[in-house]
Amino acid sequence: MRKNYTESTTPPEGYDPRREQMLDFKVDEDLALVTRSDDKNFILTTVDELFNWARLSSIWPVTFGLACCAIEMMAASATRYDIDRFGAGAFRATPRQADLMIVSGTVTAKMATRLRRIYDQMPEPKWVVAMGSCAIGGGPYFKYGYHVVKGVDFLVPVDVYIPGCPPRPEVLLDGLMRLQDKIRGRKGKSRVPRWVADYAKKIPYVKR
Amino acid sequence: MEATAIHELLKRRFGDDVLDFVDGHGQGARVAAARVAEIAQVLRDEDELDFESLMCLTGLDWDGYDESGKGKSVGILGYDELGKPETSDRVGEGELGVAYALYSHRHGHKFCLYARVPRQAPEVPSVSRVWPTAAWHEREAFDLVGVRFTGHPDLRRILLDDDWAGHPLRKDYQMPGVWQEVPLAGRSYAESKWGEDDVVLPDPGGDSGGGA
Amino acid sequence: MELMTDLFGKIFGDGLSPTGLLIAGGLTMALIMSLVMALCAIVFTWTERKVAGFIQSRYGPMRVGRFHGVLQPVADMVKILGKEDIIPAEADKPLFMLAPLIIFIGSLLAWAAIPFAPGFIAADLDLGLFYIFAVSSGAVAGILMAGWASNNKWALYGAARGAAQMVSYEIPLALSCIPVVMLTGSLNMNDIVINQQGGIWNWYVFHDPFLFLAFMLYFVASIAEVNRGPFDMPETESELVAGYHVEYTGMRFAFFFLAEYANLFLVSCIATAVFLGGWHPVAGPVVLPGLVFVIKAVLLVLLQMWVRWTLPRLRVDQLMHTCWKVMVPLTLLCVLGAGIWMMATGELG
Amino acid sequence: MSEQVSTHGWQAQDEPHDLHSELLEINMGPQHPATHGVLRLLVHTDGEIVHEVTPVIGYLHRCAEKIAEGCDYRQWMVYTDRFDYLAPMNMNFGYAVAVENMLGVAVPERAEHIRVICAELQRIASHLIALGTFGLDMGAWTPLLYCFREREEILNIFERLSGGRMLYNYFDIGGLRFDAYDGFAEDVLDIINIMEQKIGEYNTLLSYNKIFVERTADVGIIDADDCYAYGCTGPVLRGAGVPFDCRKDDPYSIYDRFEFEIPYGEGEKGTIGDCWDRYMVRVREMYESCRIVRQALDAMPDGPIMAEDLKKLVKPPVGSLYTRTESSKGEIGFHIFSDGGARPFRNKVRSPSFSNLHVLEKVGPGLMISDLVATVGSLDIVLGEIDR
Repeated sequence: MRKNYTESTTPPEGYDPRREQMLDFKVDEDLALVTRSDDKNFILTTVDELFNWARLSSIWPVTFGLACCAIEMMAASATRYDIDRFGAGAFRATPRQADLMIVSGTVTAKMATRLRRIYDQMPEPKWVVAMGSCAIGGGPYFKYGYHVVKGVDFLVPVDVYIPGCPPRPEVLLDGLMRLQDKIRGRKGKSRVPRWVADYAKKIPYVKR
Repeated sequence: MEATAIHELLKRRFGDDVLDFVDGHGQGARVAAARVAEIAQVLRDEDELDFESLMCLTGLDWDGYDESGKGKSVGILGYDELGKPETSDRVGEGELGVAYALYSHRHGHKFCLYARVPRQAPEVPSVSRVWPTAAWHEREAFDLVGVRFTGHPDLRRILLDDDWAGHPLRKDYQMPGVWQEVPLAGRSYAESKWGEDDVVLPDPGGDSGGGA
Repeated sequence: MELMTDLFGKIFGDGLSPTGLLIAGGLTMALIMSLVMALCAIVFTWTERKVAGFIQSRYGPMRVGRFHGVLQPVADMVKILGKEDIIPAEADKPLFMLAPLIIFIGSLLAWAAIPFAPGFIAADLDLGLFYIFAVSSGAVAGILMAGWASNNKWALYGAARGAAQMVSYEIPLALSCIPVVMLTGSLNMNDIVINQQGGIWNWYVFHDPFLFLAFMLYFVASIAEVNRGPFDMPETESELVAGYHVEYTGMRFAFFFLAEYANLFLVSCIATAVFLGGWHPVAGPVVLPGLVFVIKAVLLVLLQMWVRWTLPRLRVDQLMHTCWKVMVPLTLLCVLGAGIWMMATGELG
Repeated sequence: MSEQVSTHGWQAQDEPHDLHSELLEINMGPQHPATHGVLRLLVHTDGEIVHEVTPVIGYLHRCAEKIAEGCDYRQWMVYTDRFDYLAPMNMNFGYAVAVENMLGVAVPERAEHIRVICAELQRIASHLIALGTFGLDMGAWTPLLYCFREREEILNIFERLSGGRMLYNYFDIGGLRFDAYDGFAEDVLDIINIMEQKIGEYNTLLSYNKIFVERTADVGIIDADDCYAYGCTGPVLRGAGVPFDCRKDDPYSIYDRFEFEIPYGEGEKGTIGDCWDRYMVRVREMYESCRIVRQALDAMPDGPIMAEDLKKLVKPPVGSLYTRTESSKGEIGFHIFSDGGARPFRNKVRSPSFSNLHVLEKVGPGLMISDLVATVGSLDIVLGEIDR
């Protein structure tokens, strides 16, 4: 077992040492791109663009924690990750004042109707982020989960899926930025840098 | 007090209603289900026993249990790869059971009670008047296994909704496909609505648990 | 307002009748005041998040508008403008729609009597201080209406708590200003400020120990009056979800939001004018009076934010206990003490 | 309260007969900031006073016990993580010990020490969240974020250790999945040193804050008899003045080798068993955990981390065993029924929060709404393990 561990963490050939830098927000070129495109929105060409800019800059999530992922959602809003930097830190306890529902955890049959109601109570325009494997498709509770809804998109329309069990706060922030892209009206491509995709392919499949 | 001594003591008090001694891991006594509440009362109130704490109450379904110890017990039904409920014609048989794990803070000894009831009339006297904590544990056992506790102050389902059909921890339980218009069946990857555009790939720098 | 009428008089000469001058001046002043109010609300929402971030060792808004998220409140406001406006089906519609306006107008009216600079006051009323307290207490009606009309139990709880709290805290709030009125012999805000000229030791807060205590009491009561932590009973997020405005969306919620921050600034402005020497600087001649006034008020606002993000919240009975059994007797003591002090030092009459 | 309508003749004539007051029925949750997840409290109130409170649970019932019957013993470890997602290491520990007890496997020394270190660090991390969210229930935002700040440092270690940031699946039956990395001991020591300072900071900011003490002292008193009757364990039981801790009174793993105190409520600010006592027990436990970690680090030997003679597919002998360990919330017990096969016949999880929440029915009536929130916060429940 120890052997597997060393195998899977030793960087494969072609590992890019820039990775460490890329994880630092200050030098992250992708993030710089996003901020620079915000500058462009200063020159307001249309009212639409103004509203889109306002919406993507001030996404207030509803305080809606379901399960494990809720802790990571809290962590994302807490000191180290600070989702407030993107203007999305004003967690509203009442759905009436929120724009975004982060479905952070397993949706059960008993909770489904309540979730739907909270969604209905939110005013338009509203967005839904499915955070974590459970909210995407039942996750580890797929096979015998008699009480688990296999994906929150059975219940409400989902804008961004964030995989992970639970997803790291960084990934939640990334998901938020993809949502911003979507609001901005961009073709929301999953903008994972090429070197990351290459690196991911080289991770050896460990069979137990 | 040793578990065997406790068994002896109970045997003296209740005669044939206390069955054999269970040795090995969870030391305790098999008892007749009908007298569980009285036995519990004695276990709590007797000064040399003084089990003031019910650690755990388990309801379980002995359907298809492999008595020989080869691990050939009956399998359970789930959802298949496409998320559709598996079905089977097998009808559940065998008994239901309740197990009580007790602990005495004063004496520091442990004891277990095991009771079995027939599947057709799974009735066990409630011990929630002896240990109030049993109220919720019994509701859970009723909810998931379907053991009915007589004399329970408020025997409702606790984890599942009141109008749920069936008791999920029975071995012959078939997974529901839908409940009150809430879809519970899954779907295959091909059916899913996940557009390529919307899926956010995680950063492989941090592999948190499982995930995609 | 005199400033404005004078200004218009100079511009138009004899072209406008005195009534016309009065109307033009009044309207301009009202416009300026509304702008100040909206602006301070916008600035303080940003400040609040940055202060909270600073206290909690994080950044707060950083991305919207390049430098430290300065455009964050603008984005918030524009977004709220574009939100769907929901009126719950079971709600009492007229009251539901009226409530935010009452709260908003209540705090807007009070601004009329705040002296920002010599002559720069919308309405130089002889009963200025009295007027401010009278008008701003109208917010209670708004909160009650909002809570009742929402037809929501949490909102009702928030409203009941808010009404009890605000009505109660009006008393120490007003009483703590009485010593100042006794000293000045006037309720006119301008007079009160002018009486404090000549350096920091002439400010009423340092006049005598009783006035210092009165200022402290005023500060505490003012936090309670604007429903902010640790006295945020009407909206207690962890108990009542969002309190009286739990059902409000979009622009109607924004009115509550704006009114909260406008009130925050308002009570700080009153404290500045009444206790902290208004536009008079710490020492030396009066320069940039408006700026000095605003700086003092903003410092008080920051202090309130500091308190909010540091302290836990009181329970509702403890809140009332604090008011009726601690603060009201203490303010009465201040009135008595200040009177005795005046007699002893010969300031009386 | 309808019976309060007066029966005096003159009054009965003056007042309309239908004038009466009712209890207000409010639903706290499932989406409510104070319920720590998807708990629903059905509260009947008379004004601010709570007359009756009924916890309604099951909104996070994830069928883990059913899943246990469908997968083998090792596979189920993943689901134990997700019971108490604030203290997954403790959950792993409990399950691993339970199965090892059934198998009769001896775990290597090094693995035991790393396990204890992880469990105690996790206890600190979990208590940090308990402190922070309790503060949040009281209206103090800032302590929560401070607690999260320190928690992240602990999670850093776990991440390097196991690869997971929050849910680790790190313990395995018979040992650990991975060995500790180089420099593990130094990292842990750093954290311990930081933590011992920071706890003082929390005490200044929150524990001895006048308002906080006013809000929590003499509120929501749960005495020892209630705890026994309702099966409360962990900080709730210890807060009631009973120094009971499975680590000491029913030792498992190698806890009997370490010196540590069991903090218990002494009614320092109010009555024994009030919210403040329960809170303070957690604060003091963090110190004790630091002590244990120091001792475990000193004694940590080299060697293997997995039991040698263990097959990949473990098959405990026929029988049943209830094993309990001390998680951060209290006594986590696994009652495992084995038929000698590779899959458990029945795994029952006795979760501490389940019983701790039950006592709310007893202590709830008579409290004010704010006190109810405080009491729920001081119980430190996690819905993942209540509903499983």
